[in-house]
This record gives sequence, C-alpha cells and structure tokens, in this order.
Amino acid sequence: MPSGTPESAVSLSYRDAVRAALHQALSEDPRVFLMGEDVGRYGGSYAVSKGLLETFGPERIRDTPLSESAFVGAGIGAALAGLRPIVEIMTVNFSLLALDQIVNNAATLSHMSGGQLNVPLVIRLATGAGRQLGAQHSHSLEGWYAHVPGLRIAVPSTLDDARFMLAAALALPDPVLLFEHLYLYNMEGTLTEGLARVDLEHAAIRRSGRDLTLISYGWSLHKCLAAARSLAAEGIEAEVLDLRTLRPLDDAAIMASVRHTRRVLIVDEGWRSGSLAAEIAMRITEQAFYELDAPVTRLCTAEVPIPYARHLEEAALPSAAGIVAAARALLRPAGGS
Amino acid sequence: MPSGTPESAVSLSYRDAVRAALHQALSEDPRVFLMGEDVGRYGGSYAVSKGLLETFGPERIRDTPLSESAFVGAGIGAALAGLRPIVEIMTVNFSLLALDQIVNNAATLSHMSGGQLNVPLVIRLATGAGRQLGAQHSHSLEGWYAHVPGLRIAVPSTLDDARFMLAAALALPDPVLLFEHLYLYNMEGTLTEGLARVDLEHAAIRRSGRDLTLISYGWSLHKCLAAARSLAAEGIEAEVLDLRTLRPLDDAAIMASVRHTRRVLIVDEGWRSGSLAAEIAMRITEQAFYELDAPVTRLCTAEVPIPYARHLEEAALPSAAGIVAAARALLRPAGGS
Amino acid sequence: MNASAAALTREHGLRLLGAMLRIRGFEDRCYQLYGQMKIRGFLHLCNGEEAIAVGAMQEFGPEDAIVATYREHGHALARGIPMDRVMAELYGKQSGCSRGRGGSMHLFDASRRFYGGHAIVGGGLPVAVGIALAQKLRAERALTACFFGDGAVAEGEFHESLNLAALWRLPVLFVCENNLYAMGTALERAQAEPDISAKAAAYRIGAAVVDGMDVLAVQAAVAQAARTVRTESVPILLEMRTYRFRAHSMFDPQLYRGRAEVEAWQKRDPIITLSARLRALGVLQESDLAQLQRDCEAELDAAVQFAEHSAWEPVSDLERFVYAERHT
Amino acid sequence: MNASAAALTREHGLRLLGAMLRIRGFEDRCYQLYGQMKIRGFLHLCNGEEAIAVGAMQEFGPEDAIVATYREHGHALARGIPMDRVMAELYGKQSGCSRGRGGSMHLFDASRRFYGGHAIVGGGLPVAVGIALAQKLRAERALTACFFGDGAVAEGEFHESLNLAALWRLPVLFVCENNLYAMGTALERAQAEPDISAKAAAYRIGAAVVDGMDVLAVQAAVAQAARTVRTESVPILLEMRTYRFRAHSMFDPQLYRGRAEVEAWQKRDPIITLSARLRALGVLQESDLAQLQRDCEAELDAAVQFAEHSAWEPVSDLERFVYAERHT
Ligand SMILES: Cc1ncc(C[n+]2csc(CCOP(=O)(O)OP(=O)(O)O)c2C)c(N)n1
Ligand SMILES: Cc1ncc(C[n+]2csc(CCOP(=O)(O)OP(=O)(O)O)c2C)c(N)n1
Ligand SMILES: [Mg+2]
Ligand SMILES: [Mg+2]
Repeated sequence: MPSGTPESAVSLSYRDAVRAALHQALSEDPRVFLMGEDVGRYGGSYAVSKGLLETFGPERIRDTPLSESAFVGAGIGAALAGLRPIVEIMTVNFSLLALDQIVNNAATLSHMSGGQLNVPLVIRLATGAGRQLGAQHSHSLEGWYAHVPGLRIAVPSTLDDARFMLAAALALPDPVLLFEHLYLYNMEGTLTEGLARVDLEHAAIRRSGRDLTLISYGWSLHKCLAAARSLAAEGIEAEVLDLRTLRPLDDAAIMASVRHTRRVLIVDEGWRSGSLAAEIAMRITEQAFYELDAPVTRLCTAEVPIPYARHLEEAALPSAAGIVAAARALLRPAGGS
Repeated sequence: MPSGTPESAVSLSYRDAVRAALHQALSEDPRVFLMGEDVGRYGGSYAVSKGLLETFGPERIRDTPLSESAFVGAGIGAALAGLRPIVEIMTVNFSLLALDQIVNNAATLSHMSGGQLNVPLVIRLATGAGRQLGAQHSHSLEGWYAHVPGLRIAVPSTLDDARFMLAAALALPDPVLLFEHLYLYNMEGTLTEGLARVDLEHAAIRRSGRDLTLISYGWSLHKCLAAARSLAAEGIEAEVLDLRTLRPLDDAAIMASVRHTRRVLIVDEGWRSGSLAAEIAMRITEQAFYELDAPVTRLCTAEVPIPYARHLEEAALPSAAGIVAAARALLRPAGGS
Repeated sequence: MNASAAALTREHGLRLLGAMLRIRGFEDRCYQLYGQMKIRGFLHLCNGEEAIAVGAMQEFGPEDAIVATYREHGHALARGIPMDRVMAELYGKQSGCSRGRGGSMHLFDASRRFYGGHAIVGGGLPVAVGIALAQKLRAERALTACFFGDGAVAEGEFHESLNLAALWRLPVLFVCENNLYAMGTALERAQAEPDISAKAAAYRIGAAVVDGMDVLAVQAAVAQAARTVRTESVPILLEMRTYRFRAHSMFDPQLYRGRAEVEAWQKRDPIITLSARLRALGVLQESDLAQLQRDCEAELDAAVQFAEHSAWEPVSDLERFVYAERHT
Repeated sequence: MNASAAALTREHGLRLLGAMLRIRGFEDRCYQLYGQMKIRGFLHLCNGEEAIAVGAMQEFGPEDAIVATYREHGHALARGIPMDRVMAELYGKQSGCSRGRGGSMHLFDASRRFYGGHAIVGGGLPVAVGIALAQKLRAERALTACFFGDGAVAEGEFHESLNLAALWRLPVLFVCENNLYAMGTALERAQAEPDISAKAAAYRIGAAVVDGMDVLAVQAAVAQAARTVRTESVPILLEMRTYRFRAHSMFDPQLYRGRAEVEAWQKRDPIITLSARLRALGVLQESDLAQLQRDCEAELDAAVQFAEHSAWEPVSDLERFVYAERHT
C-alpha cells in the first residue's frame, strides 16, 4: 500500500487488502511469519503475497515443498513454541492432506494438555468454486471444518474484513482458519474510513430489511446482496446477514434478525446435506422457533462433485436469480401470489 | 460359524457377525479381498478378522504398512480395475490421513469421468467414543462424511446389519463406508431367523411408539432403546428409528414417523454443531414442518475433544438418562409437568 | 515395438516426430483458444515435455493402464484418445472424453485404460498402485504406468506408494517428469536430496535417469524398464529430466526463472533434436516435415470444429454419474 | 554429562540403573493397576525399551524440547515429570500432568517442554519439525528430540518431515525406536527396505544404528548426534534397535511372534546388561540394587497414593481448555 495517503482513500482489491494485512502483521510482530507453497518467489498462487519476500526475506516468507501435512504440522509446532505462524494452504482442496494435523493436533492440544499448551496458528486457505476448476479444485469445506471443537473458522467477505481479520485472528490464542473465496480476490473498493480493527465474534448486517433475512458469507454473501437489490425493486426488503465467523456462530445476531423479519433463507456454497445452513436452521429451531412465520429455507450447492463445464457449474452453485426466486417463494407461499 | 446348524440359532457377537459377513464375501466372490493394518497375522485390532488369514491366505487377507493414504488409494485403484476391495481403516480417527483419497478420488471419479469409471470399494472403519481412548481416538465422523456426494455411508447397529450390510455394500457400484461402533463389537444375540440379506436404502423402526420419535444409529441407537424402555415405564411410548444409512438418508421413513408422533428427538454421537442431527432436523423443517407439535430437538456430544477421564467422557456423550430427560422435556414443555 | 536408436527406421522416426508435433500443435492451439475463452479453468501445457509421453507410450499395450496428472494432454493424445474428444472436453462439451465434467485436468478414457487426469499432486500414485495390485492378483502380464512431476516427490503419498509397490512387488512403472520446478519452486528448494532417482534406494526400487528431451532415449529406457516390470513384477522409477517451455499455467508471471535458462533448454527442444537426427540419417526430407505439419493442422482444425459443433450436456443431467449408473 | 562407557563412574552408572528400574517398576505397576481397572483406555508399556529414554534424556537440557508417542511413560519419567503427576494422569485425576484429559497416550508438561504424548502414528514428527523451526528462528542452541516407532516410518509424514527438517537445516534429533513390530506387523512385512537408517540418505540426513538395549551406547550415540545437531543445525536420524517385552497394548494375544524370540531378547534386558557391567567394574553391590529397588517401590507407592487421593476434575469444567484461557 502507498504510505502517506490514508489507506481508506485508495481503491484497492480484496487481494491487496489481504496483502496489506500480511504486511502489517509481519511488520508489527517479529514472531509472525508466512509459510506455504509458492508464497515467496512465485508471489502466491493468487498473487496475494507478491512482494513480501523482497521486504521480509526467505526466513519469514517461507516457500515450502508440496508437503501439506508436514508444513501445517510445522506451523502447529512453531505456534506451540511461541511463534505466530501464518500457514497458507494454497486452497482448501489440498487441506485434506493436512486434516489429521488440523483435527487431531491443532484442535486438541489445548484441551488434551489440560490447558498447558495452546496453538496460536492462523491458516489461510482459498476456498470455493466458480472458476471452472473441476471437482478436485472447487470445494467449499469451511462449514465442514466448523464442526470441529478447538478450531475457530472465519470468512472475510468484505474488503474491511480482508484487511483486518488477520490481525484479529493473530491476536487469538487458538488455531484460526481464514477462508478466502477465490472469486473475491479481484473485488475492488475502498476501506471504511478510520477503521483500524475488526473482531472475530460478531456477525454483521450488510443490509437492513424487514421482510426476510438472507444469511450468508463469502461469495454467496455478494450474491445475496445482488438478490436483495433486485428484490427491493419489487418491494421486498431483504436483510442480509454476513456471518463472518462460522465457529463460533453469532447466535445472538442471527436470532435478532430472525425476530425482526420472521422469515429466513440461508445461502451456503457448501453441498446441501450436512451444510452449515442446516446447523443455522437447527439453532433457529432451538432458539427462535415460535418467532418464525415460515419454515427456515436454504439454498446450497447441488450434491455433485463440481463439474468443469461452465453451464453445469453455474447450475450447481447458488445464484442471485435462485436467491430471488427462493425469497419470493418464502414470502408468497405456493398458491398465494 | 459352525456349518450345519442354521446361523440364526446360535448366539453370536457383533464381531462374529462382521467376521461371518467377511467370510461369506470372500468365499462367494474371488474379486473380494480384505486389506488393512493388522487384519492378518494380528487378527484385526478388534479381532474381527481373526482366522481369515488361515482360510484365505495373505493375498486376500492383506496386512498393510501404516500408510493410510496409500492403501486406501490402492483400494480405489483396485476397484477401478474391477476388483472388490474391502479396506479396513482401523478406526475413523486414522481415516483423516486418507481423506484426500476418499473425498478427492473415490467420491469424484465416477462423475468426473462422465460415468466411465466407478469405484466399487467398501471401507470399514471402527468409530466412536466410550472406551476412554482420548481425543485422538474417539471421533464420530460418520455424519461428517455424509456431507460428501459420491460416497455412501452406512452404519450397522444390529447383529442382522452387522451380518448382512457388507454384502449389500459390495453389491453397489459406488464407494461405501461402513462405520462399526467399537462399543458394539461385544454385543451378543442371535440373528433373525431366515434373514439372508438387507438393503442399504431404508431406515428401520426398531420400536414403535406414538408419543415421540427417537432418531439415531450406532451405539446411540441402543441408548435410545434403553431410554425408550424407561420411558415406557412412565407411560411414554417412544418410537425408535434406526437410520441405517446416513447417505442417502431415508427421508420417507423419517417423515412417516414424524407424521405419526409429531415430536422428534435426534440422538447423535457427533459433536453438536454441524451434526447429522442438524441435517435431519432441517429436512423435517423442509418436508414436515406443519406436522410438528413441537420444535425438533437433538442430543449430541458436547463440543469438546473427548477427554480420557471416565466421568468427563461420560458427561460429554449422549446417555440414556439424558435421552429420557430430553424426551420428558419434549412432551411436557417447561411449566407443564 | 522398436526402441533402440541404432535401429531407427524412417517409418518409426516419422511416427515419433509426428506424434510430438501433434501434441505441440495441440498445446499451441489450446493456448490460443484459452485467449478466446473457449477453454476455461486451469490449463497446464506440456510444451517441451512431449518426448516423454510419446516415447513411453510406444512401449505400452492395450492391457496396460495409465495414470497421469493435470498436465496430461500429451499423454492422452499419445495413448490414442482421439484429439476431437480431448478438444471437446476442453470446451466442456458432452462429446468430450469426460463428458465435459472433467476439463483439461481430468481427461479419462476407460476403453483405453487411461485413468486420468489427477489434479491433486501425488494423488494418482496410490491409485496406480491399486490398479497394479489388481493386475497382479489377476496374474495379468500388464503394467501400470504412473506419470507425476518432481513436485509430487515431496508428498507423503510418493513415499507410501513406492514402498507399497516395492513391498508387494507390483508392476508399476513410476515415471517422474522432472522439469525442475513445481510451479515457482525449484527442485533444490523443495528437496534436501534433489537427485530424485537416488530416493528409489529407500524402497529397494531400481531407478534410472533419462534424458527426457530425447524421445529415443525415453523409449529405450521405458522399453528396458517395462520388460523388467513385466517379467519380474517389480516397480521401477524412471526420472525423466525435462523442462516446461511455457508458464506453469495461464496465470504465471514466471518470476522464478530467467529467460536465459528457458532459452538454453529451448535449444534442446525434443522436436528439433529428433528432426536433426532424422535428417542426419537422411530419412527426413523437408517435404516430410511439411506433410506432418499439414496433417497435424488438419486434424487440429477438425478437432476444433468437432468441439465447436458438439452439444452441451443438458443441465437436467447435472446430477447424473454422482453414483454409478451401471456396474463394472 | 558423561556419555562414554570407558569413563563410567559408579554415580553415573547407578543413576542410569535407577532410572531404568524406576520406569520398569512404573510399567509393571501400571499393568497391575490396569487389571484393577484403576487405569483404563489404551495402555502401551515400554518394558525392554527403557534404555532409550533414559540414555537419551541424559543429553538434553531444559531448553530442549521432547516429542514422543503413546508409548511414552518412560520418556515422561526420564524427562523429569514427577511420577505422582504421571500416575494421577493414568487415573484420570485433576492432579494428573494433563489434568486427566489426556491419559496414558497424552502426557504433557509444558514447563519441561514435554510436548506429548501423540497417539496418531507419525503425527508428532511434523510438530517436532515446527518446534525446531521456532528454536532456529530464535537462534537458540536448543534441539528438539522426536521419538517414534518403526511403524511410523511407513507414514507419509515421516518422509515429509525428514525432508523439511533437512531442507531447512533444523535441529531435530529423530529417534526411531525400532522394536521390530508395529502392533502385529513385523518390520520386513511393512518396509521394502527394512534398514531404517538407510532411508536417511534420501534426505541427505546423517544416521546411525544404535544398540537400544545398551543404555551407555544410547547415551554415547545421542551425545555425539546432539552435538552435531546443535553446532551444525542439522537433523540426524538415530535408529535404536530394541524390543518390546510386553504385548503391544492390553488387548494383544501376540499371535505374531513366538516365545523363543521374546526370550532371546529378554536375555538382552537393558537392566540386566547394565547391572552386569557395573558389577564387572566392581561399582555395584547387591546392597545398591536392593536400595534402588526400595527407593523405586517407595516412590511408586507414594505415586499411587497421590493418584488415589487426588480429586476428580469437576464435570462442570468439561468444556474448559477447548479454547485457550491464557495467551502464551
Ligand atoms: C496436493 C496439492 N498441493 C498443491 C497443488 C497446487 N499445484 C498444482 S500443480 C503444482 C506444482 C506441481 O509441480 P510438479 O509436480 O513438478 O508438476 P509440474 O506442474 O511441474 O508438471 C502445485 C503446487 C495441488 N494441485 N495439489
Ligand atoms: C495413523 C495411525 N494408524 C494406526 C494407528 C493404530 N496403531 C496404534 S500403535 C500402532 C503400531 C505402531 O507401531 P510403531 O510405530 O512401531 O510403535 P510401537 O507401538 O512399536 O512402539 C498402530 C498401527 C494409529 N494410532 N495411528
Ligand atoms: Mg515440475
Ligand atoms: Mg514398533
């Protein structure tokens, strides 16, 4: 980022915002380092860490071999020993190779040691579909990870969160997974003036409305915002809630919006069965069942390995048009019109 | 099993039933072989495959090194090439090391190849907590696996299913994961007379009742049956539904029971957030919301890595007493009594 | 099958040259089509590495199985998957060799025992071991050829798979396409021991280093190795030293290597090398080269036409094949 | 620190002997207590392997870090975790070294840099690499000792971790406790190349084979290796040849090995071996042995009493420590 001019003034991309967050963390805390495949000389497979090697050197911008389990485990060990590693797993798809380290070590060591140890590790992963990368490169598993106690799961979906969530994650004593949807890296905009930090506890209302609540995060959040705009044109005012953290979930914010609109559509890029959407719906059933004017609904990804062909991939993923249709159905149940 | 006497006549353990299923599969189909850690000379870590090496030899009862990713992947390859491998992953806890092969290969190859390939692979895994094995050896991840399209997930919870589900799994052209709860291996009883096969499509009502439905599987199913017996003593008739297959779920059977009892408690040994219970509840919301007399409820495992100490582990897991209490609360909402 | 350079006939030389030209032409056409947005997603081209797929495939029969990576256009074409079916796949059409569901990284052809097209680095090795296990249990004389890059050597699955194949004496020919880089990571920054062939000793596997820029050397090495794999039922590791002329994928600024290095390797272009040898032997005329080029262009144009005019899979079929429709 | 057998003093000899007797006594007591159901879950005893933990720990200082497996009672005791805290952990008591949450497989002591107690075979290796990375980035002279079994060698994490440690020149001492079996699987049925030390070459790591039944040989080898690891900041692999006298765990019928084999190894019992050597040197009297035994029994009785009388963690605290309460 150009020093001098206030950050908020310049237009930047989500990619730039994450890079600025990395730059700040590396500058402010000598315990912080970034490690992952091609984060250094290559500049990051999504060009997020471009230029950091030149500034911080190969010890702190550490290229790794293709050994996901070992370098994620090494991040755990370095965190145990008092450093503040930021491990980049190029995409969530490859994190399956490191899952044992994440679930059996990172998530358990604090509890299993009776609180003697803790793992202040941040793992950054690109996630999501939409770029025609096929079944092995299009997973959206952040909701799946949110099942695991001991982990914290957060999703920066706005430029502000892309810029400031990393610092919030590094300030926590626990392992935090930050999922960056690959479709958002090119999103352009400006930062909120004067904003210097964000928390990792609260969901955020990105648009207020009275008729229904759209609950989402990541790329789907932006589909929800687009849908909300079209719905407004037909007089339907949708509230859009950005979850921000998937574990823990901000139940209070969810229930507050449910009580306000009494109708809910959850939009989630995960596969439908076992989706995060189901968990949120269950919590609404448990905490606000009698506040509902209609059953909670969800729009998720079709239950298929994501196909390459564009028309098939688009058909598999939630879309703004699909959200609009689902919202209409929710407000004007079959028969009514 | 002693030949001559009908199987149904002799009392046997769940372990014996699984062994008999393996014995039959190996005897009837030369394409079938069993592969895994210590399935041969050691006799299986839970003594399930004891004696099979002597009968079928080391080519078909194949001990593997500790290389979960490679031998699961080898099972996928052998299945692609026309064999019918049964891969035993000693426990679900170690399957995290093979997750890439299961999720990125086994689950995708049929779809990704446009239907040219298929993966007729059966993976058997011991699952669950309750034996004071600690956080790294007590996972219940079957519900988590049920999120993945392309996989079939089934749980034999009775002697009949332990005896016959394997054949049903081998008859399918898809990858099937069979989860055997380690607490059930010593369960004793007799097989249903004349039963020769079971399907992998339908849930089963293990006890009929009118007042509420307890939906479960695995060890929790038996806790539900015990709870149902105590509830009956106080005049509450609980219906107990054994899911049997977690992917696909038998929605029809679930909704039929919901319509019958109008009250539901789902009992699931998975961690609460993102549990299979949430998915089932969501489907009930989607398909039978207006049939409910009360919000769907769930009893799951506390959100902690399973602790070693007995009293802590027991407190973390669903219990018959907890089910009884939850069932009472469901029928006599706060205030009432 | 004719493997030795000495006995190189005009016919065999032209076949090898044509096969490499065909792959090179295909990759260059893909590059253009990507710019025209006809092909999307990740596209990994194998320019410079053609000799490996072409030389190796000469030695495999229909009973043998092939497992490859996401950089597998050359392997698919050399194995005999019709070019139009491959091109249609890159277009995402129903007539593609994976019905449009796979794309560039996931080419399949069950009838030719071409088992993909794997986009998880190292993910194909265990699968190859399993196919070879089936071949052995069925006492076939077949082998499984498993192609992977130098980057895959760092993955745990490389270690587990080579050990398993050696322990069980399985007919796997492991072919490492060492092009010196895994994306932007040079081999010596990924491996404490950059001599990949030396790692075979840890599994008591025989290994050899081969000039991957010389199609005849590749064929000769594969012929010899394949004989041992078949007759002794043991795995062998061949390390092919090669170089990727183009970027890793379409999104690679190539900050990690210099022009000079690229140009030095381009002088060793396997197509130039073979043409020169054939000319020296006096069995290649300019007219032959022109003819091969014309044939290649014609086939390419036809493949593009086929892809352009093929139908899209109906959206209503999206959920087909998630579970198998027929039983193998 | 005194490593060489030549310079073996009475004092040092008795310390090593006492340390091994202490572990042996602890394991035998655990065996009894398991029968009494005071200890539950999986219990893996290290009888026969005591020389490795005892010999190695002599060479590590408080700044060094230790990573072990689920068969780690000996390592925990030799590292200095008080026996009563360890016993209380096996009882599942609040006063246990993991507050009763870990049990036999998960002993921890942050103050002694004892990082567990890992029950996923191979899972500790990447963690050890990371601790060593922190030691190196902080320019400490410390090292990380990582203990693992022969079975772990087949896991991909062994391959990935050794490469990473060597590539980055990290101060990791990899100590493989080769007791010839992984549960019921003999090494030669798990490894195509059963010489584990030979695998180090694939990573350009120095390695040595050590008689794991001779505590002086272990200490001498570790002393030398640790010096290199510290001064050159490189990993080293030590393969300790040893044998497990008891079953793998409490549920093991031991169908996979014969009595004769067990008895042959029992003749090489590290405690007998050291006692004999000390007697030969004339520095061990029967009275010394008796005294060591009495001290050991007294400490054991006290540890059991401590465990018996310690409190249970309140159930209301079940969900504590899932997320850290304090920041390191
Ligand atoms: C497990 C895994 N990690 C990371 C990636 C991202 N990625 C794709 S190709 C590649 C480089 C692979 O290099 P190499 O194996 O040498 O093959 P090459 O591309 O050079 O042919 C990487 C890191 C991946 N696909 N899979
Ligand atoms: C990844 C994984 N796979 C399987 C197991 C089950 N298991 C526990 S100990 C063991 C044998 C390990 O043998 P080795 O590494 O030689 O250690 P030893 O028990 O001989 O000390 C196995 C297979 C496990 N704990 N982790
Ligand atoms: Mg490469
Ligand atoms: Mg061992």
